[in-house]
Amino acid sequence: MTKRAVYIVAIVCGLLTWCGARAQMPPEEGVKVRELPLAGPHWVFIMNPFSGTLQVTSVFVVDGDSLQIMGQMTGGITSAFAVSPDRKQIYMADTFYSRGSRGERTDVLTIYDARHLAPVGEVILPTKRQLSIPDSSQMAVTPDGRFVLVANVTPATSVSVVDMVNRSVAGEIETSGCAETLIAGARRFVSVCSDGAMLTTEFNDDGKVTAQKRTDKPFFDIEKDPVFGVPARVGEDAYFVSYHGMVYPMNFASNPATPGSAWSLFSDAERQAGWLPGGYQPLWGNAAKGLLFVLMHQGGGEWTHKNPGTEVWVYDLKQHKRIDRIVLPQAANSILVSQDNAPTLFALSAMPAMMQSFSALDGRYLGTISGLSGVPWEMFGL
Amino acid sequence: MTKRAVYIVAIVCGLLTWCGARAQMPPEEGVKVRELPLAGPHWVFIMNPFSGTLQVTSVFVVDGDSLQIMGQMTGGITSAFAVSPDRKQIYMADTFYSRGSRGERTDVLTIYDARHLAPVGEVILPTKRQLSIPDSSQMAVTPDGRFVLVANVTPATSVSVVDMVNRSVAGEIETSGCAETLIAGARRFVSVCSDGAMLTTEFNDDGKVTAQKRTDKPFFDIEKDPVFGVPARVGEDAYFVSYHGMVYPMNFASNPATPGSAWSLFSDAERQAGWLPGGYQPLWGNAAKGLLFVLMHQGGGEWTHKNPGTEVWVYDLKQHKRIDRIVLPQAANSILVSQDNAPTLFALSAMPAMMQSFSALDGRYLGTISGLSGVPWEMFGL
Amino acid sequence: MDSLVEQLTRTVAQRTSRRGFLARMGKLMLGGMVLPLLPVDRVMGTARAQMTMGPTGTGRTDDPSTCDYWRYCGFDGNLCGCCGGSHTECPAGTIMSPTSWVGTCRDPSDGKEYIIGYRDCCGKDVCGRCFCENNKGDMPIYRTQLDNGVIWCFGTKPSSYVVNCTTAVRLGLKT
Amino acid sequence: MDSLVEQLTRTVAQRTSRRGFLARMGKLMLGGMVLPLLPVDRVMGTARAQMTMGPTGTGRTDDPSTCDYWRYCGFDGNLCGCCGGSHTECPAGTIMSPTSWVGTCRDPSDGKEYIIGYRDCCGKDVCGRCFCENNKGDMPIYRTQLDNGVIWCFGTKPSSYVVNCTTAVRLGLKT
Repeated sequence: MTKRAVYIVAIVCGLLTWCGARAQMPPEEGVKVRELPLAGPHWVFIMNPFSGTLQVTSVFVVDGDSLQIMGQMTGGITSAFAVSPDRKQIYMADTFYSRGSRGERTDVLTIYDARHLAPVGEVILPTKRQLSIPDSSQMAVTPDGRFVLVANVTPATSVSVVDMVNRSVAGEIETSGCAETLIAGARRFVSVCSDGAMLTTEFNDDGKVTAQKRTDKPFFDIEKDPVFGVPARVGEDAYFVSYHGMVYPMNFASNPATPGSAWSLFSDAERQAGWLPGGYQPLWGNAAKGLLFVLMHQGGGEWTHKNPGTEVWVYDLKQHKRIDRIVLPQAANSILVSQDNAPTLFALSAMPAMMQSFSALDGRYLGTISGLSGVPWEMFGL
Repeated sequence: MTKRAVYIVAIVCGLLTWCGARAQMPPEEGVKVRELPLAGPHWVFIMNPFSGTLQVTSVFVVDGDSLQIMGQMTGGITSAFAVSPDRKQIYMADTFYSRGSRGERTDVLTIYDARHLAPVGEVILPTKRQLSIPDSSQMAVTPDGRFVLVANVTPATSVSVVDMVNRSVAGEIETSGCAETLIAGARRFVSVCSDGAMLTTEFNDDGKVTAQKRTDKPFFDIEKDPVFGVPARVGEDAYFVSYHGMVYPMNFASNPATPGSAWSLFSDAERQAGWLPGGYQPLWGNAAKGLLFVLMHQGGGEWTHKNPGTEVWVYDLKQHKRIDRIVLPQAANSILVSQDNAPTLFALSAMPAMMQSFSALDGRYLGTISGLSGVPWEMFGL
Repeated sequence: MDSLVEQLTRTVAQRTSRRGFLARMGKLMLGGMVLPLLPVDRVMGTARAQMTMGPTGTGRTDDPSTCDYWRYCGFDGNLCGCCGGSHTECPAGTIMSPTSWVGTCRDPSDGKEYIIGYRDCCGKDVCGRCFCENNKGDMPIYRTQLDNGVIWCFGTKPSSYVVNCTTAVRLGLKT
Repeated sequence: MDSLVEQLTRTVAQRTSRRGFLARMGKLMLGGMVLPLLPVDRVMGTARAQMTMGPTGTGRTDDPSTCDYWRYCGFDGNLCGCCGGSHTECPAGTIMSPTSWVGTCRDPSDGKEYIIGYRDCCGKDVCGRCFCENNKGDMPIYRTQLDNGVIWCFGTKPSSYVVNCTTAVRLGLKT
């Protein structure tokens, strides 16, 4: 044997030690990469857009039943997030710079295989993406999965229409004076306008506008009592909630959208006791049961609309009536409710970084996943 | 005035409010970008390579006298760091991926103007940079400022020689079996080898090796008592310290380097009391006074070489004698001593993230900067 | 886009005639730029609404190193004073944004309401020190110019939408 | 580089003749690859040195969910078991590194010393959960294969040097 042959390559030295020890050793272990089951109804995607850096958005995939981490996705600056209707793909719209915090900007829609959480494709986007605290108004998928809509703010507002069959940007739709891309039908999305009106846009498979109509008047009073940006969705109805606790239902089935009758979340006594809705993601609906969940805090007065909440109040949307108050063991910044018939309520806290789980129908505390790293901000569901 | 003209652009609405209020307003304030004075001898660069992300290395520039943040630099994956001899430029060797955590890799030497902390140029590097916990063995500048040496580990080891006049990579020098780029002269650098020997490489202005010599035997016993990777530098002498507290002086003026007599940091009693050197950056020298500073902890035994230290022991390098023990109010992970005649000792703690300051000569506590964000790991000085 | 923003800023700074400025704006818009537009009275009305909505529990001190400094009533970010700048200065090497979201805060020293511009210093990753989140006047994205959750680096040159820290400059008296 | 590493790994897994494997290695190296080379006895000697250096205060339990699990005696990183994998599985969508730094840890159940490979799962940013730093056998960069501060994603395919979490697989009995 040559001198060279008695040398080994350091990077496999462990394996070579194995060579020497082979006679007396147990089988060598390998490492494999996990594959996930199809996402269950209680899976939740926890987003950390601001965890020690503005350049990276991390998403934890959590099984809300076992309260275990299933995996993670890594995006760029304040990513947008959505799951395909068939749950087979996950989309993140990301912004990257060639030198991390500077250089050339690339906006890109990344397509993940949901079973592997691995990128399987991408579509380059116009470098116009809305870069702000992420929420579910920033990206949406049409019910047939054909198009992904990505909100742009430059600060002029528009929507990039991404054709997922051709994997290309089909078009860009202007929504001047209005923002958000709330999916409202096969080829229809809704935006909220700066004067409190609502804009409904219909488009075709070429990514071109076919109809765009505004409500003839505001559906809430933007001067006196603005609504949170993201409504609770229950079928074709969307329930906007104002900073002061008024509910403004909007039916998305028509163009323009049709306002329903406003009602208040609070009795006079509750209002006087200082209860207010608030958080980063303060409301969520459950369509199966027709329920509205609102994160509530007491005290602090005006402009506490992003304060963490200590309770979740549950409303019957037909009766406009509160049916439960769920006291949270730990104050939370965001809530989400699963869409199945046995819905789970998730309450996410940014600091300490943890997520509590409750039976949404009877308020029973089910458990907590703690030690989420970073500062988790939002949740996305299925 | 047309209807259009009574509308204003939202992005300057603040300024336009100014238009309306002009008659009764105080002067509008502007925002300017600060310019820094030339770096003083007590400036220190605090590096956070692992602050919630592996993709970003943040560097805080701190004035060690006022203990104020002067600014910040943002690098990529485990950046290397060095300051030009004239203090006018700062270099960071960075690694970026086109999609943040994946995609195409770019290694680049970024040149910052030290007065503005802004990038003024860059040199693309071979995508071979050493990616590991940063320290001062990974990048060095020749005394005349002409060349920057960047350590490569693929895991094969080599050094990229960057010509700062031509702003290009002049060459790549192999250091097979040896790592580190410790500058040792005008065109000379030193590496430590995997068998405990030392390799000295001389090169020319074309970035080519002119001489490369290895010590004929190890200068420490790698099996029984390995040395920390980065020595304390005092002029042409380098003082390596072993995990067990032996000092191995090496003179870099010759090729190969010349070993001095080893000596112990500890008396038998101290050794029995369980004192050991340790930390992420556990030793530093001061050439002006011929002193060696070592971060010490007590207890824990073998393989505690990265444990935080509770004291800094100060040695006279001529007499091989300890002359001071500085008890740290807060345990620290890394130390650095300035190179002037009135040197300051800095002690950096990763958690809580803070840096303490002491008079290096009499051990007097001078102050702390706390609330450093992230997990600060290393310091670089001038 | 960048040059438009800069031009607008310079124009505003140079003009003494409001009417002339607005006419110029109209011309720029006719030039094909699409920007979210609001009538002047809407902006002013919103500012009024903020004012009448009462105290927020913040914004009552005169110390710019604390989250309670009066100018920070609508602040969301890291104080530049903790990051190598000040409440009116960006740290060295950052890129000052020519744009900002705005708030209306009461100066305790004279009891008057001022329009405050929260101008981000961009181009370096988040400083992470002295994070403050007050939300007076904050609105969702549909009222973009009042949304403190937006990365307000529009118009930076060179362009970067990574924020290091945020300033709070006085743009004028609230009318 | 990538294909070499893969080839080596496959080769090791398939060969039963050590001599044959080493001969093949020699051929690969003659093929022009430059890798940091160490004599076998050096690696083994180092492993021996680690063994004689005594207990470290960690590595004494049989619970892979804690930093004290015996295999983690030389661990530095985030436990994959907290990140969607396990101590022998990478989380979904990460890229398993074919290379690793190594340590020598004692299994409390049989009292024997095993060579442990700490294989990083790469391609996603750091998980951040269950960070453990034990340092038995850790050496600086001049002993690369024992340096737990190195990002051990050499040979990943597709290549990425961002680490999500780290596993700890038993490579063999320490001889």
